[in-house]
Amino acid sequence: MRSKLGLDVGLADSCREVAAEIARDVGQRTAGRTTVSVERTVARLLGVDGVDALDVPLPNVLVDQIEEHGGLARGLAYWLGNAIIATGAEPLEIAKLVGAGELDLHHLPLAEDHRIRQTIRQHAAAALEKIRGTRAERATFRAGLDGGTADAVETYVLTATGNVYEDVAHAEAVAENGGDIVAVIRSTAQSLLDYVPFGPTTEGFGGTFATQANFAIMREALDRWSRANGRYVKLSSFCSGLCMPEIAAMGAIEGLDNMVNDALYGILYRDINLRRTLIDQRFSRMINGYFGVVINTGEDNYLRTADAVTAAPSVVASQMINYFLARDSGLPPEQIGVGNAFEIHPDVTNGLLYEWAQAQLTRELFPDCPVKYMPPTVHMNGNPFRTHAVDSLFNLVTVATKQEIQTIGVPTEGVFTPHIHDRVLGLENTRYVANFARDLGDDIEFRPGGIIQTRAAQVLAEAHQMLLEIAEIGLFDAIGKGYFGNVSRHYDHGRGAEGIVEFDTGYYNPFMELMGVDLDA
Amino acid sequence: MRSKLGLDVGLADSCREVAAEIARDVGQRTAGRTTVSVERTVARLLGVDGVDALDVPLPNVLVDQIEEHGGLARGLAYWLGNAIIATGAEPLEIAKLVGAGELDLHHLPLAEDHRIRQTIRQHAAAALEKIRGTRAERATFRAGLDGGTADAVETYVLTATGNVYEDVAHAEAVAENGGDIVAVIRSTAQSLLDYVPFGPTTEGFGGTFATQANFAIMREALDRWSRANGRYVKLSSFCSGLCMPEIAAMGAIEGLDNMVNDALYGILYRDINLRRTLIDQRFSRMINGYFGVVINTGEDNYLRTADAVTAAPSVVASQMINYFLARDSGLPPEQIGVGNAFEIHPDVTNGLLYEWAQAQLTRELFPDCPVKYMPPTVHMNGNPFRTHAVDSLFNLVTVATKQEIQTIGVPTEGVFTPHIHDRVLGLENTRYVANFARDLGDDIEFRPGGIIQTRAAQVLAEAHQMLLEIAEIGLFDAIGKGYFGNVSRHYDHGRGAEGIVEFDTGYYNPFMELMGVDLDA
Amino acid sequence: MRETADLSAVRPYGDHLNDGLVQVTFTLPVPYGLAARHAALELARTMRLTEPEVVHYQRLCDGYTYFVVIGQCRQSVDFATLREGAFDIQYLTEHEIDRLIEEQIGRRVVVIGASTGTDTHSVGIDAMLNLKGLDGRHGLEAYHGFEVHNLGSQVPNARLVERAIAVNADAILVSQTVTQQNLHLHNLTELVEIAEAEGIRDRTLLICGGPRVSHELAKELGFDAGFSKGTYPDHVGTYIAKELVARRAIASTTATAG
Amino acid sequence: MRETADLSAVRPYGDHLNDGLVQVTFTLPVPYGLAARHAALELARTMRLTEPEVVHYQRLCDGYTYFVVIGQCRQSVDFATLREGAFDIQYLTEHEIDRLIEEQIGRRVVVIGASTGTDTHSVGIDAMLNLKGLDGRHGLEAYHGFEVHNLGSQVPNARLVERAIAVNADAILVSQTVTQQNLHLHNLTELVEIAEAEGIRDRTLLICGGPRVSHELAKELGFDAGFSKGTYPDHVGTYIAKELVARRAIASTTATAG
Ligand code: B12
Ligand code: B12
Ligand SMILES: Cc1ncc(COP(=O)(O)O)c(C=O)c1O
Ligand SMILES: Cc1ncc(COP(=O)(O)O)c(C=O)c1O
Repeated sequence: MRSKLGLDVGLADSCREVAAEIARDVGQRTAGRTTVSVERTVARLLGVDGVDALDVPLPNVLVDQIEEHGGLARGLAYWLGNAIIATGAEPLEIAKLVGAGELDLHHLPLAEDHRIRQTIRQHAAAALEKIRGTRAERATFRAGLDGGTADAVETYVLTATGNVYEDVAHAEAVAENGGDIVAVIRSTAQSLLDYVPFGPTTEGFGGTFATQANFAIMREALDRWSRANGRYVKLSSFCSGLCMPEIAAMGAIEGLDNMVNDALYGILYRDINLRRTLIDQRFSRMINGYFGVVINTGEDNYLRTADAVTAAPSVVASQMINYFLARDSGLPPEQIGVGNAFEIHPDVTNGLLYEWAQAQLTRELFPDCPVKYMPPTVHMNGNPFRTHAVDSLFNLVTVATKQEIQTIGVPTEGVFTPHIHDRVLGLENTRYVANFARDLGDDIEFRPGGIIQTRAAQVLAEAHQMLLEIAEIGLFDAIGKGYFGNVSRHYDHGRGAEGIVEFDTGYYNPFMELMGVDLDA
Repeated sequence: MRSKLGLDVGLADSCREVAAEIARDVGQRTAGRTTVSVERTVARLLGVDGVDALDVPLPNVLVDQIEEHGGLARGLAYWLGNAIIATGAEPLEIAKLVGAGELDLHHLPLAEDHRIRQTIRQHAAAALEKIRGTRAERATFRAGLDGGTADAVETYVLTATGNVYEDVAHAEAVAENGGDIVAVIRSTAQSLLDYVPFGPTTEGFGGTFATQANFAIMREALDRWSRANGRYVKLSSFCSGLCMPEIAAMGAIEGLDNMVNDALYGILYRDINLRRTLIDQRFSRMINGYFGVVINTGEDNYLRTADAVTAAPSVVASQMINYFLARDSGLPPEQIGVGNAFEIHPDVTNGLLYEWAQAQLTRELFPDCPVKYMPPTVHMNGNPFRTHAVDSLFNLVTVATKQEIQTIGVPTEGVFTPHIHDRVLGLENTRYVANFARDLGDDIEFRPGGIIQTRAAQVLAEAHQMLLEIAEIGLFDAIGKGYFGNVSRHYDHGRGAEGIVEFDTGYYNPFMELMGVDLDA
Repeated sequence: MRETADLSAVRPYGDHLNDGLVQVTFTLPVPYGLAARHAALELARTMRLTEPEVVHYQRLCDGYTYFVVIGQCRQSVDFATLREGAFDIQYLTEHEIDRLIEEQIGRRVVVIGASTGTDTHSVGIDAMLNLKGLDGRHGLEAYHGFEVHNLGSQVPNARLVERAIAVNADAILVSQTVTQQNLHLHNLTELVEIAEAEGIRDRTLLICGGPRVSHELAKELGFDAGFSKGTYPDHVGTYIAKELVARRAIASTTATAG
Repeated sequence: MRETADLSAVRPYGDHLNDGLVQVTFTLPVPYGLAARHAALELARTMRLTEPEVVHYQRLCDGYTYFVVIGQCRQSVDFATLREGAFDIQYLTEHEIDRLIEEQIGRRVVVIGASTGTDTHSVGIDAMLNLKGLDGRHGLEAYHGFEVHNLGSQVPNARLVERAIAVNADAILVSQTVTQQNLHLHNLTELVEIAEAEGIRDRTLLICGGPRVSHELAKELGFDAGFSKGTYPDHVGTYIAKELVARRAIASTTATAG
């Protein structure tokens, strides 16, 4: 693909090199550590689910017991492997016994290390095989349906009623009106919970709790619709917060297609400890990568707390870093939906040209990625008509720059979590513009040295500079200095730091091995 | 200006030549005729205004009396000139006497022809001088105010409450929200009245009667606003229907800046006799031209009764003809706002590219004209959000192709004559897009041989072909064959034919002479 | 499990069953400011909105302020009962209509139509009557079963009735688009009066249509039926055919009885 | 001549004085069709709309239909009286506020702020408190008259009150953005309760803000004032300064009297 922006290819390559280096450095600095959430994820992948009598999720029950005895440094797999040998029971049974207070993993005779590893490795392999089997069935199901036009943008629509059953109603309206991906937004504060709630839920704020049951309910509803209407509708959710890798596992199990999964969001916007998140994101991404789930990063957020015109280079820098962190976790480019947003203040003269430049820049820098484009939000006010007009131009840039995934804008963005018809009005706007302007991108060229080309070049140059600086000081310090979204977070601060555990020499996680990514490399 | 469309210059020139020929032919076929309305206009320009005891406007009273005696073939000027000589009274006094039944113009002694001509010519010259004086004062007033950015589009906003005082409230909201031109839409059916109602009016349907008093009320309100806010706001109305030239005179007297004034609209859409309209339009345009009023033609209408994709060439053909008819009436290009509209069905794939091509084509074919762009209307339904989205793209094409005058779209287009806030919402959309995409047009180029360029070339070629056919059969027959808007009208049919009068050798119209256009050329 | 709506007490739905959420927009002729905001909330309360909230308001010009209000409508509507009584008609295809006419009426049905008064909007009536029809669905002119006279637009009511008598029309179709200041009401009422005065009301179907003409309104004004946006020629074609057949049935029963 | 609005009986304005025109949009959980249209009209009537008209309706999905209705609201509001009683405050500039504090209070006013509970929206409170402020208007941090403590977002109410006591705050400023399911109501009410329990309610101004927080709501929940969209730092700055000055005046009168 020829660059429409006339980009400096060398500079872009240099950005990539520097970003890869930054990501490697993060890998090194987080290596040799696990977290309570990573370990709970191992339990979940091994089939542990459910809650104890006090409603504590069984993965937490297990990890808590192991931690109590200071055993987490070996990894939950070690203890569970040993327990399997000792009891002959399956992981879920073992977890139930622990939950019922009938079993203490540390009071069991310890088998030999290699036997433990072998046992748990077999269980893990079988578990992965099973999930892969279900996903393969899904792939067949999907292949039998209309997957939409290959080159058209996939519309991504949120539902966020707080009640999973109401979300289903919204999702049906979305599907019926051409939505391609339904994303169940999570209740506020769930990111701060160090466990995943259990069962179907009907009371959330600004979103619906991400539980395995809710995933299943929504998946089933969408599949029902897809079957009846012959078009496959994808499901997405948020894979972030203190339970990031667990949610990845739940998503894989329940057949989610996409996940919002950002390396830095929780740090910056939820004040989660930075090392905790960076360790968690890695395992979560391994899982997403392994099961073919497309992830979407959250650079859009920076433009909500920093000015979109001046913060543009930080978006590119972050996309690069997010990209290489994902690559390092084994995600192929086709599964890395780097984020991107249309957030310039509507009163900026030629703002559209800057947006166009930025969107095209993202598209050209990540040619193999399903880039995800986010709608205007922060400057949207209570006037639904103003928002709708801005959304129209957002839709135009989307189609003209060939974004692959597009979260649609809704007229009431500035007011409340959208009502059912707001989603439909948003989809109609999107569909109208996507079709009415279908080949515009191919039909026009940017004037060499014009505003658009100049802006793109400048953003790239500044992003490059920024990456160099970050490489110099390391990502941790860069976050401390407020490079992203004007938010500054420090090494030891933030929630969840207490959940980080250093490996001891006997640490073992069969999934990392089986999923083929060596984290200690 | 380099053609962004890569137009075939020779073909464009050939279109112009053929259209000029068509216009000349119309001139010849309508020459040697006047109409009751043209003659009433002469009276109005000479200062005759007011109504008789039965509310009949005095210009009608005069013309009716002259006609009754079969004297109209000489022109009202002749009889009035004679009456001035005979009575020593001014035209208005004479009209009042006639209205009161106290004077019969035919019972007066006849002065010599040359004396009559000389007398009435003097009166006419003085009348023109006076109107020009007032207009010069207006020009000074306007020069002292902010006239807007020279290269920005002028937004043109309708008011149509039916009540002139309510129109004033709407006009203030329009002015306050950046509107540049306020157009008082006329009550339905006024075009069919063979007289102009008198005085301020408060009951109209879908518009407010165009009366001289209403013009004055609105002019005064806008001037008041302009003075208080330092920005000049223009006034426009409809100069069409059976009283087309009279309204031109009223507009000139009351300081209107623009007039919708189309050569064919009344024929096609009001079933007014075609010769009647073509004679009337000529005098009306002479007046508009002479007093510096910008006219706007109505090709947008064709796209409401014919399909906008296929009827596109007819728009170009008509623009050319309208342009040369206007030139033949003495209008300079800077006062000819050829019309143009964004009416392709929103579901047409790549419709935006066709719209863009067409708008750019109009812009390039009429480089010196203040081209006027009309919003989507016919496919707008009751969903105000859908309309608003379509209006956004309309606004985009407007700024990208540098239209000079833009009638704004309003979200409730498909429902009712817009409420006061609908106009404001429409203006906000326009302002947002105009600023956010300000230099887009200059920053992009069309791909050579792409969809846009190909479409423009094709429309031009078909328009050329159409013009050749029209030149062959003449405009009258072309109208009969439904070339424009799929509407067919015939030579002798339609309203107002009875108001056409052939000159006798003594016919005299001092204004034609004084305004410097020789209609019998 | 998902709660299902109680159709006998239906309320607006925003994102939860029975949340009653509605959005109301309007302008008040009052100057922009906090007091204006209060006035808007007061007004919303007179509209029986609970917890109204002004989510946006803006000055339009001196003395006029625009509001976007959301609030909860706690009242409900009995949809279950409404549904029972609703005017609904099973539409036939062009072919079925033609066959119905051929079999049950045995001659072509004569319809005459126009956009009346000063209304020059002809696209709607043309869509119903002219060959071309609408969105690829033929107008009645294309049907075997109809003889169509389309007088076009700006047709005085008196002239329409006069022509209807002349062609012995079974149905008169009128279109009205300009509704500002209720112009259409005067015009439509006049047509009914003239039809009555001329003595053809009983033997002619009077049908009106237009973007803001509803069936209820049509009935209220003395028409037999009204058609609004979204009408296709086969809709009105079905109505005419079925209604004429039904009337014949009644007439023949009455004739036999009498 | 132009009729002027009777401010003691104000009605919505579409394009004529007192035409009462309003637009109402909502979804009903009923299947799309003519019966749904009827239900929408019925509902509009329960909202006291005269001559309601469905100008648009569309199917959203099985069992849900969206409506755009226009109608006339014949009720009126007494704006003249409302205007008299309206809460309105004359805003001072940064400089004026600083001077007022210096002259009348004689020390820096201590304010502490946060976005509380699980709310992570910090842009609003930052705009009020941080140096940078909003649209080029400084936040209170930039004022000479204020000592500012901004705790950021996701701050538990208990922690906010604890810190307020520690710094001896004159005013507590809380921001709330997520309002779905009335989350903010619980959270704001809790703050008042804690402040009361800790015995600081009387000597501390409690101020809340957020896009959907109105002054009325704030009062209702037990706050001293509430600020919504369109608030600038000088607005809340003015309020704090004036209110503290007023309270001192009362206190000193009481003291003298007592
Ligand atoms: C095209 C158009 C014109 C054209 C008309 C050309 C023509 N020969 O028809 C022109 C440019 C001439 C025109 C002029 C005016 N127009 Co006009 N026009 C429109 C426009 C853009 C589209 C109407 C249309 O063709 N719709 C498509 C057809 C297919 O839809 P329809 O008419 O609703 O018909 C459907 C149904 O209603 C039904 N139906 C209709 N009639 C009938 C009859 C029967 C028997 C049946 C069974 C069914 C039926 O079936 C049809 C198919 O589904 C609308 C805006 C809009 N988007 O609606 C404004 C609009 C109708 N016009 C309007 C106005 C005010 C005018 C003017 C009066 C303005 C002025 N003062 O100059 C003038 C004068 C016209 C007049 N006196 O009648 C207003 C009306 C406001 C109101 N409710 O009162 C509108 C809504 C624009 C606006 N928002 O202000 N207009
Ligand atoms: C930026 C943003 C975010 C950022 C916040 C970053 C940050 N550090 O602040 C991020 C991306 C993290 C975010 C996340 C979420 N958000 Co958010 N977000 C927004 C957005 C786009 C803009 C808000 C904003 O900054 N406005 C600009 C500021 C200046 O305006 P303001 O806050 O209203 O403040 C002004 C006044 O209200 C007042 N004011 C405010 N506070 C105070 C305090 C005092 C004392 C005073 C005097 C005045 C005052 O003065 C300010 C200046 O005038 C809005 C949409 C929108 N356009 O409003 C959604 C929005 C607020 N978010 C929403 C939601 C639901 C969420 C999530 C819960 C979604 C989810 N489930 O994941 C999450 C979680 C956040 C949480 N639990 O709090 C909803 C809230 C719906 C509702 N009413 O309940 C909105 C409306 C979007 C939507 N339509 O759904 N969001
Ligand atoms: C990247 C990313 N992750 C997660 C979330 C979800 O927020 P929460 O922290 O409430 O789960 C968001 C919301 O904006 C996001 O952008
Ligand atoms: C060119 C032109 N003239 C006049 C009019 C006004 O219509 P009427 O015939 O009702 O005056 C229109 C309305 O669309 C128009 O486009």
